[in-house]
Parts: sequence; C-alpha cells; structure tokens
Amino acid sequence: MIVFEVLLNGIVLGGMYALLAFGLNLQYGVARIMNLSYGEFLMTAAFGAFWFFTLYSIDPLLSMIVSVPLSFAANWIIYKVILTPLVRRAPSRDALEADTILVTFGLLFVIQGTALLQWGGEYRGYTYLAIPVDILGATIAANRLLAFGVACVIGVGAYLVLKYTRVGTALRALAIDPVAAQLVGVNVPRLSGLAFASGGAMMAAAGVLVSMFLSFNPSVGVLYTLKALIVVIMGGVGSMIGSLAAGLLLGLAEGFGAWLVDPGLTLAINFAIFLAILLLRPKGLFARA
Amino acid sequence: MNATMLLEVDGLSKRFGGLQAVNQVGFGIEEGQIYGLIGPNGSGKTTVMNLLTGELPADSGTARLAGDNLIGRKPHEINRRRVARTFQLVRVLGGMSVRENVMLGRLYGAEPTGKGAAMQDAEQLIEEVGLGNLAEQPAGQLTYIDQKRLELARALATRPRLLLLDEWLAGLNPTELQVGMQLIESIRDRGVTVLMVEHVMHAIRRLCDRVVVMNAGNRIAEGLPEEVLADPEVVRAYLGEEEAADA
Amino acid sequence: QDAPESIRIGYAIALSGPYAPGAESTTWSQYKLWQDQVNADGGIYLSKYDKKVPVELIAYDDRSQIEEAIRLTEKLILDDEVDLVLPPWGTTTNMAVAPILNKYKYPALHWTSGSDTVKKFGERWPYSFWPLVHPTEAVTPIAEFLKQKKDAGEIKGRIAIMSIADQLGTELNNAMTKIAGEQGLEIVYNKTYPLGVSDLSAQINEMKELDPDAFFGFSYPTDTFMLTEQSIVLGFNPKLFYTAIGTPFPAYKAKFGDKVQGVMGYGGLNPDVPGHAEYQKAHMAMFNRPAEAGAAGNYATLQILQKAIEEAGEIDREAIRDNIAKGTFQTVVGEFQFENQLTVDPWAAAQWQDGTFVGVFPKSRDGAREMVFPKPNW
Amino acid sequence: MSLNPKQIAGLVLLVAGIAVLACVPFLVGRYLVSLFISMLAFSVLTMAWSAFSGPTRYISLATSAFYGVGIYCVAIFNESMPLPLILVLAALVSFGLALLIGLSTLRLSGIYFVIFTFGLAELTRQLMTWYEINQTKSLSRYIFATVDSHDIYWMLLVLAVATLFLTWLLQRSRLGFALRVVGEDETVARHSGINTTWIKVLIFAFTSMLMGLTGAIVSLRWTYVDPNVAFNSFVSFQVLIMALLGGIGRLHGPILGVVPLVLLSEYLSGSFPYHFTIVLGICFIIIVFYMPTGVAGLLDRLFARLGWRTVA
Amino acid sequence: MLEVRDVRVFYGKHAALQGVSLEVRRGETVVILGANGAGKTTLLNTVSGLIRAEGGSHIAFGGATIHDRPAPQIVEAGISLVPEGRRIFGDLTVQENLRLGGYPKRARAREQQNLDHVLSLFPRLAERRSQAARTMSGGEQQMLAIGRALMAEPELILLDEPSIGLSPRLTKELFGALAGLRDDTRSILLVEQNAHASLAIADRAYLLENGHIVRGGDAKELRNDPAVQRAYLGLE
Ligand SMILES: Nc1ncnc2c1ncn2[C@@H]1O[C@H](COP(=O)(O)OP(=O)(O)OP(=O)(O)O)[C@@H](O)[C@H]1O
Ligand SMILES: Nc1ncnc2c1ncn2[C@@H]1O[C@H](COP(=O)(O)OP(=O)(O)OP(=O)(O)O)[C@@H](O)[C@H]1O
Ligand SMILES: [Mg+2]
Ligand SMILES: [Mg+2]
Repeated sequence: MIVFEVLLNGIVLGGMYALLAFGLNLQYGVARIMNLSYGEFLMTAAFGAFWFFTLYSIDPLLSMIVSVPLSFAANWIIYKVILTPLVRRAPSRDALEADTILVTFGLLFVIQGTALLQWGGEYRGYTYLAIPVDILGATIAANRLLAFGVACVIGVGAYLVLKYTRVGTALRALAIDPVAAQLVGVNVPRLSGLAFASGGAMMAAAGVLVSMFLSFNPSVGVLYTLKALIVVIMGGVGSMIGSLAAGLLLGLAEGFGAWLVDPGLTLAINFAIFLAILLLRPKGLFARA
Repeated sequence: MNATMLLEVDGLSKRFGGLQAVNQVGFGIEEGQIYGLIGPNGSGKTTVMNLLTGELPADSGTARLAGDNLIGRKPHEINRRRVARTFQLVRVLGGMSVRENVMLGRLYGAEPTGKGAAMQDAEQLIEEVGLGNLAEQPAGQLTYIDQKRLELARALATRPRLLLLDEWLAGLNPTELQVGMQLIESIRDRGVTVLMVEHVMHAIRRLCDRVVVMNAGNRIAEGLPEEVLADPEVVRAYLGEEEAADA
Repeated sequence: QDAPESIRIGYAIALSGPYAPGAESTTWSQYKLWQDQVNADGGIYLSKYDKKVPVELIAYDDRSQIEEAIRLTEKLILDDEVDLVLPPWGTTTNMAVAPILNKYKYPALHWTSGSDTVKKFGERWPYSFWPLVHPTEAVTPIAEFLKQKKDAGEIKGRIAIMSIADQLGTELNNAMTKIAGEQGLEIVYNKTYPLGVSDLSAQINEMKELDPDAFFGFSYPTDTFMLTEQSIVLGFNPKLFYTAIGTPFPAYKAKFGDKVQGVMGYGGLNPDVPGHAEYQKAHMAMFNRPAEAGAAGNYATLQILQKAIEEAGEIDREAIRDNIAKGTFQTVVGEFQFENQLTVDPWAAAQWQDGTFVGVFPKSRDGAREMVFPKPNW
Repeated sequence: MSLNPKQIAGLVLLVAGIAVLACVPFLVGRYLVSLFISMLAFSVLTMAWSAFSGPTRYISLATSAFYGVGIYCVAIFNESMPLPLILVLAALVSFGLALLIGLSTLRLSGIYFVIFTFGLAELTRQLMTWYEINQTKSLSRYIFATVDSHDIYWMLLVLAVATLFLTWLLQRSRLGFALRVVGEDETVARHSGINTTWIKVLIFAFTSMLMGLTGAIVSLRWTYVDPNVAFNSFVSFQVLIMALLGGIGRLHGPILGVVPLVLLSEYLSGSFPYHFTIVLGICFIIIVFYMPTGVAGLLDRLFARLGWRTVA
Repeated sequence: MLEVRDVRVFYGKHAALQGVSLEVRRGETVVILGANGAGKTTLLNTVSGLIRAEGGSHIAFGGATIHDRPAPQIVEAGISLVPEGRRIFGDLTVQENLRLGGYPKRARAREQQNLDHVLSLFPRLAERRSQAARTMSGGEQQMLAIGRALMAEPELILLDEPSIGLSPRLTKELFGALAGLRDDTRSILLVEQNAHASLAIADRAYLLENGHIVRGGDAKELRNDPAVQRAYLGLE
C-alpha cells in the first residue's frame, strides 16, 4: 500500500515540477530567450491570488482570469520593449544569450525588490482546496491534485498544439532557424512574442496553483526559475512532453528516494538523476530527433 | 593487394537505426593516387568519410593506413596519423582570421610546430590556395568558395599523407573548376594521396586514377573511371541515361 | 562638552537577496519602528548632556552575503564611525560579524541566532549577547512535560521528529534526541529533509502509521506551513504538534484559522506584559500587519539597548555593554536578564491558544500559560 | 621576445600598478582594504572563469563548487594544519573535483553544459549537507584563523597577479589557441589534431584550482561556515554576470567587469539601501542597452575615439 | 513582374551590390551567372527581404513596391527563395518541412495538392516523409529545400545554386523539373554555377560581376558568346 502512496505522491509532485517548466520551455525553447526573471511571474501571480483570496474572498481559480492574461500582457510588453531590440541587434545566438541573461537578471532584481518593498518579507499562504481526496486508499490533497491535472492538460495540450497545428509547427521551425522561418512566411517577431508571452501566462497559472499549497514570499521566484531550468534541460529544450516526463521522473525520484533512502537526500537524489539523465542523453530525455 | 597500398578498407559497416548507411564496404588506395568515391545522394559516401576520420564509430570493419588500423581511434589521433579532411558543408572557424584558421593545422596536426613556423607555413598555404590577400579577414566573412579553399589549406597544414575531400569542387563555375582541379593535381604531385567524393563527373574523369561507386550503402563498382562510368548499373543508379550517352 | 546632534546607529543587513524577506519581517522593520518611536519621543536621554538626542539610522544592504556583511560592518565602524551597530539577520551572518564587533568593542544583542554553540563563545566575544533561547533550553521543558504525562499514564511517550537540514534544525534535533533519551521517551521516527523540498506527505503518512504521541517539526517557515497543511489533509493528529520557525507568524494563523489551536512553536512571549498592546498597535499602524513573536522579541532587544544607553548616560560602549550584562529589563515580550551574555530563563516554547501565540515554557516565567494538551484534532 | 615601445609602456604601467596595489594596506584605511579584498577575490574568480569559459564558450556554473571546496578545506583543517598546507590541499582538492566534473561533462554542450554544471554544484552542496548532518551531527563549522585582513589582501593580490599572468600566458600559448578553436568549432578542432578532451579538462581543472584557492583565502575572514554559505550558487551567477559585463574574450575584460560592479554595488548599497536591487536591476538593463560589448568594448571605443589602442 | 532598379547593398563598408537593375517577366526563366563573391546570393536575399537595401534602391513585384517589406510579406506576395546552404529545419521531419512551406496564407487552401505535386516531383521525399531532415543526405536536403519553396505556390521562385551537391542524375532531373515548373504564371530566377544546364533552360540571362550587372540578354545568344564561354562555361 505504501508503495502506491509513494507512487501517487511522486507523480503528483512531478506534475507540479512539470507545470513550472512549460512556460520556460516556450520562452527558451521557442522564443530563444533565457529568462532568469521567469520565476518572478510565478511569485507575482501567487501574491495576486493571495490578495484576491484574503482581501476579497475571490476564488484563486477565478483570479486566474485576471492574472493569466495580465502576465501574458506583461510578458508581451517585455518582449516587445526590452527584448526585441536585443534580438534584432544580436550577431549570434551566443551574444543574444549573454544579453538576455543580463537583462532578465536585472528584471529579476527590479521585480523582486519592488515586491519586497510593496508586500513586505512575510511568508504568505492561504488555505484552499486543502481537502483530502481518496484515491484507491491513498490520500492526497485536492489542491495538489488540481495542479497535477492542470499540468497534464497544459503539457499534453501544448505538445499537441506544437506537434499537430500549423502555428505549432511554425513555432518549432522558428526555434530551429528564425531566418529560414521568415522564408516560409512566418512572422517571426510576432510568433516569438506570442511564445514568450504564453510562457509568462503559463507561469502565472502555475503560480496561482502552487500558491494553494506552498507558502511564498518575494524571494521565492529564483528558486522556481532554477527548478524549471532543471526540468526543461532534463526533458530536452523545446519538448513539452520532455518537460512532463522529466517532471514526473523527478517527482518519483524524490518520493521513492525519501522513502527508500533518506528524506535528507531527496534533493541530492533529484540532482543525481538529472545528471545521470544528461550523461546518458546529452540533449535531454526528448532531444529533438 | 600489393605493397604500395596506403589505405586498405575492409568490411566497413554503419547502421543508423533502421538504415544500413554503409554495408561491408572495402577498397584500397595506392600511395600517390587520386581516388574517387561516387554514388547517388544518400548512398553513404560522407558516412564512409566520417568512419575513416573517427567522426562516427564504425559498427564493424577495418581501415588500415600503411598497416595501422584507423577504426576505433579518435579524430585527433587519426589526424595526427596524417589523415586530413574537408567537410561537405564547409566548416571554418568563423570568428578567427584566415591565417589563424590555417595555423591551426600546423600548430596541432601531424607535425606540430611553434607559432612562428606555423605562421610562415600558413602564409605559404594561403597563397597556394589563392587567398593571398585575405589572410587578415575573419573566415566567416569569406564567400562560400573561399571558405572551401580555406578548409583545404587548413587540412593541408596538418601535413596529411591522405586527404579526404567531400564534394570540394561543388559550387564552382566551370572556370573556377579548372583552377580547383589544378590545385588538387598539384596536391597529388607533392605526394599527398587523395580520396575525393564528387558529383562533378568532368572532374572525376580528369583527376581520378580509380573510382569506387556506392549505392544504398553498398559498393557496386570499382575500376578506372571510364570503365566504371560506362557500367550500366552505375548509369542507371547514378548518372541517368543522357550522361551515359555523352560518355 | 556639547551633546552630539544624533546617536548614529548603523546596520548592514539583508535588504535584498534570499534572506531579505526574513530580515524584513523580523528585524529591520523593528529597527525602523524603534527609531520612529524613539525620535517621536525626542530621542534617547543622555544624562551627561542632560538632553534627549535623536537616533539616526545608517543602513547598508549586505545582499544576503556573508562577505558583504563583514565588509559593511567594518565600513560602519571604521568609515562611518557610527556610535553603535545593530546586528544582521540570521545565525550565519550574526556569527560572521560577531568577531568584528568584538574586535572594535561594539556591543550587540544578536536576537536572530539560536544555537547551542554560542554558549562557548562568551569569553571570546564579551560584547556579544545572545538573548534568544537556544536549542537545548528550547526543547528540554517540553521533553520533561511529556515525561510527566507518560509517568501519569496519559501517553506512551512515543515521539516523531523531522528536522530541516540546516544548523538550527540539526541542533534542535540533536538536543531533543539527547533529552528524550534521558527522559525515557521513545523516538519512533527521526528524519531530516533538505531546504527547499516541496512535499512531505509520504513522511507524514509514515509517521501517522506509527501513531506517536508528539510530533516535533524542527522546521523553517516554508516547511512549517507545508507540514501543517499536509498534516491536516492527511489527518495526522498527535497529541502534541510542534513546528519551529514560522509558527508564530500572523500568516500562519491567517492561513489555518482556528486549526492552529494547540500548535506549539520555538521561543515565545508574554503578550500580557505592559506595553505589548501599544507596541502591536504601533506596529500595525506602521506596517499594516501585526508583529510576530520573533519581531516583538527583536524589538525588545532594542528596548534593552536603549535602556543600557540611558543608564550609561553617554555613548560609552564599554559602559553600555556592562549595563546590558548586569541589568534587568522590562520589554514588550517580558523580562530579560543576562548571565554569561545569555538570557536567564528565556522563553523556550509557546503555543497557539485561542488565537494568540503565548509562552508556555518555562513554567517558572511570569505569564507562562498552562499547556493545552492534548491538542484538539485538526 | 622583443617588445615594442607601447608594450614596454604597458608593462611598466602594469608593474607600477601592482606595486601601488601592494602598498594599498599602508595607504588606505581598513575598510577600503576590505573593499579591495572583495574586488581581488572576484577578479580572480572571474579571470579564472573567463580563461576557460571565454574562449571555449562552455559557460560553467560550477564556480561555487570549487570556491566552496576551498572554504571547506580551511573550515575542516584550520585547527590541525598550517595555512600553506591547507592552501595546497584546497588547490589539489578543487583540481581533482574539477577533473571529475570535466570528464563527466564531455558529451555536453551549450545550455545543457551550463545547467549540468549548476546541478553538479548543487549536488555537491546537498551531499556536503547530508554528510555533515549525519557524520558530524552539526552543520556548522567555525574558522578561528589568526590571519589579519592585510595578509589576506596580500595573499589575494599574489593570487590575482599570478592568475593574470597565467591567463595571459595561456592566451598567447598554443593551448590558448586550441581553446579558442574548441569554442569556434569542436569538430574542426578534433579533425585538426587537437585532443579536445584533454585540453578542456586540463584547463577547466586548472582554472577551478584558482577558484578553490580564492575560496580558501577569503574564508579566513569568516567565522562561521555551513554548506549553504560555502556552496552558495549565487557566487556562480555573480561571476558569470561580472564576466559578461566586462566583456568576454579579453584579458582585461574580467577586471573591467568586477571593479565597476563592485564599486557600483558599494555605492548603491550605501545610497539607496532599501532600493538597492531595483536600482541595480535598472542599471543592468541600461548597461545592456548602451554597452552592447561590455565595459571592455566601451573602453575600446573610447580609446579609439582618442586615437589610442588598448594593450593586450 | 519583378523589377529591380538601382539596388545597392553594403556589408559594413563593403559594397556587395553597387546599383543592380534587372527584371523578370511573367512566365520567364532568368539565370544570373557570376563568379563567386559577385553578389548573387546578396541579390536574391535582398529580393526576399532578408537583407535591406540602401535608400534609393527600388524593387517591385507585380507592380507593388516590396523592398521595404519584411520577408514573410514578400513570401505572401508570391516570391519564394531556395536559399544558399538549404536552411531546412533539421530537427523537423521531411513532411513537417514541406507543410511549413505551405504556411503562407496564399497557399493554405491548396496545401494537399501542392504536397502531392512536390512528392511526385521528388519521390525520394515521399519515401523519407517522417525522417528528421537533418539526417538526410546532402542531395536529399536540396530536394527538400526546393520542395518547401514550391509549397508556397510562388509566382516567382528564386533558387540559389540548387544543383550543389546533387548527383548527375538528380541534377538532370532537377533541371528537367525546373523546366517543367515554368508555365504562363510562374517565373524562375536562378543563380547557378552549372552554366551549361541553366542556360539551356533559361529564356534570358544576366552576368553579375563585383556587384554590377555587366551584361544581360537572350540566353541562347549569351551561350554562344565567346567571352561568356571563356568566363563561365570553361571553354577555351
Ligand atoms: N546521423 C544520422 N542518422 C540517421 N541517418 C543518417 C545519419 N547520417 C546519415 N544518415 C543517412 O545515411 C544515408 C547516407 O548518408 P550520407 O551523408 O553518407 O550520404 P552521401 O552519400 O554523402 O550523400 P550526398 O551525396 O547527398 O552527400 C542517408 O540516407 C542519410 O539520410
Ligand atoms: N555577412 C557578410 N558580411 C560581410 N561581407 C559579406 C557577407 N556576406 C557576403 N559578403 C561579401 O559580399 C560579397 C558578395 O557575396 P555573395 O555571397 O552575395 O556572393 P555570391 O555571388 O553569392 O558568391 P558565391 O558564388 O560564392 O555564393 C562577397 O565579397 C562577400 O565576401
Ligand atoms: Mg555527402
Ligand atoms: Mg552565393
């Protein structure tokens, strides 16, 4: 029985990891922007959900109606105003990467600093859907289950869109060669902006969901960015299914590691799994072709 | 096979997933020859080159350079055993100058030297391939053809006994082709054995001492150029009817 | 001799970086509040000049980095030549700057560091005071309490421990393990977990199977919140539920509402002492949130410092140090007295009771409440 | 080797500069010395980082691992070993760790390499934490070194000058050339006779050793050490940022990144303590927009306008 | 239908095109010959909108000015480029590459017909439909690049040295296919080193040298011109 419990917990936790990664995967894998301020949008959305809930008793899920489009718009503006000039002038991908790392690092500082001044340093959290759900005898919190469900929907949905739709194929083409993408009529700046902004929107959704069961404060963003990076790289840049698989693998490793080895080693096991995967598959689980 | 063989390839095979890209291929090259490797697109020619230079690990087979098996060795070891190559899609060090590109071969290849000597030799090779006035240019800004020349100079700078050229003449106009062919001949004349993959039949006829033909991973013919190019199977698979009439 | 225009007090603390939120909510918010209140009152009375002198704060951001904290503390002392230095936030940083403060003979009350190891630094660092309760004292009375309950036959004396893999968590765990052994309590589960885990439900399930009488989570805020929520969801209901740092946060109460009844935490205070209500009011007015127990304690150290200055009557750091060492101080969280630079009988453990976080151990302390035991089920 | 007048002038300037730096502790107050210590420490880290990552374009985020190893060598042995021996040990251990890391990363490139090195550094930290808790039953270690900050300054200065000299040598050598080739196109490098594996691993290990030494020396100023402090991944990011700001690929680039950034941070943290991150963040954005080639590039353009050319 | 007037392009200070003018009429096949570095690629890239020409340059297509439009709009207008070096999407499958070719709105309606047409033109692509393009041989990739351009239903197709790397048989087939492509509506602008074959299928030709058009005229005439023969056909 305990095996099943551990398995279930691992899968659900893995879903959360994957959820964190999808947006970054779009931003880096498609729009080619290494966005170090990525986690700040999770943090902001979490605060949004928190304020809505505690001040106005607005359901966090409803708050997504506001925070997701808002994050989309904010990311769109960031892409257009700050990043597009850099994309334009970059002589090579390396140069662009250096520039975007610096700029988004700056952005991270600005957002985090502002949040600290505005909202103070206290840990925040609220109780929402913290109700036990029984699955074949194992108990799991409804809010975590919800996050897992959304992760699956976003992951599989994004995979299907990228794989089977016209826009999706264009997005993948753009990720491979933006110049050649122009030659088949792809409006590169617009689609890149779209991918970047969608990534931000996904992160906001993740932020709202995660805020239902994990506490947060203005400095948590970076931690989520790093987690997301690990998942994206482990799954393979540009592969949504890869992120989902990597997230689940990490979640399961964490669950079983804690149970069979030692909870004190869970994160060590996570990193070890990550490293082992890269040693076997240097471009991630679902490396492009 | 006789004693002057420089390279003896035997039973070379490589599979990619479900595709047998190279299947039990064998041939021998005599020292001082120009040897042609032709075949339809996708027949495995580049793969053979990659196997010979250690870029890809072979599934089976041997390739003895003067008796010394190259298969299983790393690219740099093979290069230091005096085998140099160019690439089908040119690879130059775009951010470095033409001179530095060539110096690389001299600094590390088969007879590594110090910087001074490398610089001198590089000048000479640059002159030889016809890039004389471009030594300071970043290689990335050269035209395609000039990049090909540069690749050749770099390969020569490693002091090879065996030079592998992968469609080095592709993309030259007929006039430039003349110059290119002369260059290859002059390389042969100074004692470098050449294995060239080429689709330009004109050049194959004029330059090659012997030709091997591949199709779908298999060796389908080998011999003197005229013989091979008249072989009905080669005509059908590779040349198309009209060319056969010309020849 | 003319009175100084102001008393210049400096601090280098995490205003940004990973420590910043903690430092803000517990420490530098209190520095600001205290300065406001002192200056609103005209300043600190210095008898030497028979005059009240306002306090001027000089702040630097150590960016949550030790190296910076050391450097900026030196800068405050050598470059800005401040009169006094207030300590940074967190055990690590406090330990790092203590040698500097002692080298230049600057007295400091290092509130945000709880560690048994400081006890041996008394002589090495005479200017450093460690007012917070330290792990051994924090857990001993609880273990003794459980022993009594066991002897009375109310419980079997089985305890489960989870601790975060950081200094405080480890020390608390070590202390508890040792004392539980001495008191004849049985440790049925004892595991650590690293900073930054995001799920502990499997471990809670394991503990639940073992049905311990008491659970000790030697945790930090994120995991304090997580342990509590997951215990509620999974129906883990030991008779005693303890989580360490973060338990007294208003956010904790806000999140779990009435369910917090009976939950225990590290340290403590007596909210009924004179001045506490006013303090909370001022805090609310300035920050729009109530002060948590840790913040209140931090504010108390400033009151101690102020009193010590007033008694010295001038900025004489040696005199101030001696005053802290020998005085008795009434503060917003209760009384303080030092011996070997450690608080005599500090608040060890507190408990949420009827919506307030109140000290329950040591029992000898003024205002210590009776334990709610067993904790009502979630 | 013959030098032209400009190079001689540069050399004289450099020697004079080092001499002045050596006298700094006599000239300025203790606080400024500690500022210089900060700059020197980050200069060594960034120079060492750039010596490998600049030419090869293998961006490493494992700096904190080597830095931390150096710190831990001091933390563990400061009571039982003389300082010189500890420094040798720190160098050896970080060299060894880097060999291991280097060998394990051979098949990786690009972002995969970057995040892999980050993962390795984090793994090191996690394992160290676990080991300490389970073996020593305590996370913290104390360093009570009797080294004065002036001595720390001089040690770092020696290390910095040595690093500068060694990276200069490296850049001019065949080895440095090969590193650049690796950065341009590894396939070409291999087919031109370069043993890329050996070169990458060797230089990586060598530069990591310098990072380990820096950690060891800097930690002499600390009292309290735990794995989170010693293996703080922020150090890795900071070094990366400084190198990028300075301008990668030039000998003086790292220093041009470190000095302004340390001074800027110093100024901002004093002037806008509560808004430090916000202002610094805005500065970053402005810098990227108006200094696309880093500080080194900016200086080049400035000098070019004045009709000079920079040395090195 | 394509009118290029006085186009100048600089790479930094280097003038790659110094006032080039030429035209391609509807249904015509035009070939541009030139030594390497003459500026042929630059010209095609400029027409496709990948490179911006200097002020004063003018390019019009079907009567509308296009030199100020971004590349995707030029594709929509009906010009497709088969670029130098192929630039197929290596990580996508053959099929996906082709479908992407049909991404422009102008070609969406007839995507399936176009696909069938391309696959019948290059049966090898049909065999390798779901192979990752990157792992295809050089010649196969070239076919794919041409196929991708055709999927946009271009009125004018620009080809930058399409026969590089093709086997003799495929080269023949390619020129056969190019000859077959032309009809009343579709024009071809071809840059080729294989002067024999290209002049054979072209209506007109231009000679480009050092960024200048030095000659232009009827393909047959040029083919018989001794100077052209010496310079471009390798005949003494
Ligand atoms: N890495 C790989 N993975 C899968 N298939 C591959 C790989 N490399 C080559 N192939 C396949 O192997 C076959 C032989 O390829 P190769 O590049 O050797 O052909 P080639 O004879 O050089 O052709 P061309 O004349 O067109 O350059 C091709 O069908 C190609 O698609
Ligand atoms: N990105 C660039 N930067 C600087 N100069 C360039 C660049 N691209 C091309 N050039 C220069 O512009 C001129 C024209 O180049 P272009 O590629 O158009 O020639 P081409 O006629 O296509 O030659 P080839 O037959 O070699 O393909 C050449 O001298 C080349 O060196
Ligand atoms: Mg090939
Ligand atoms: Mg061209």
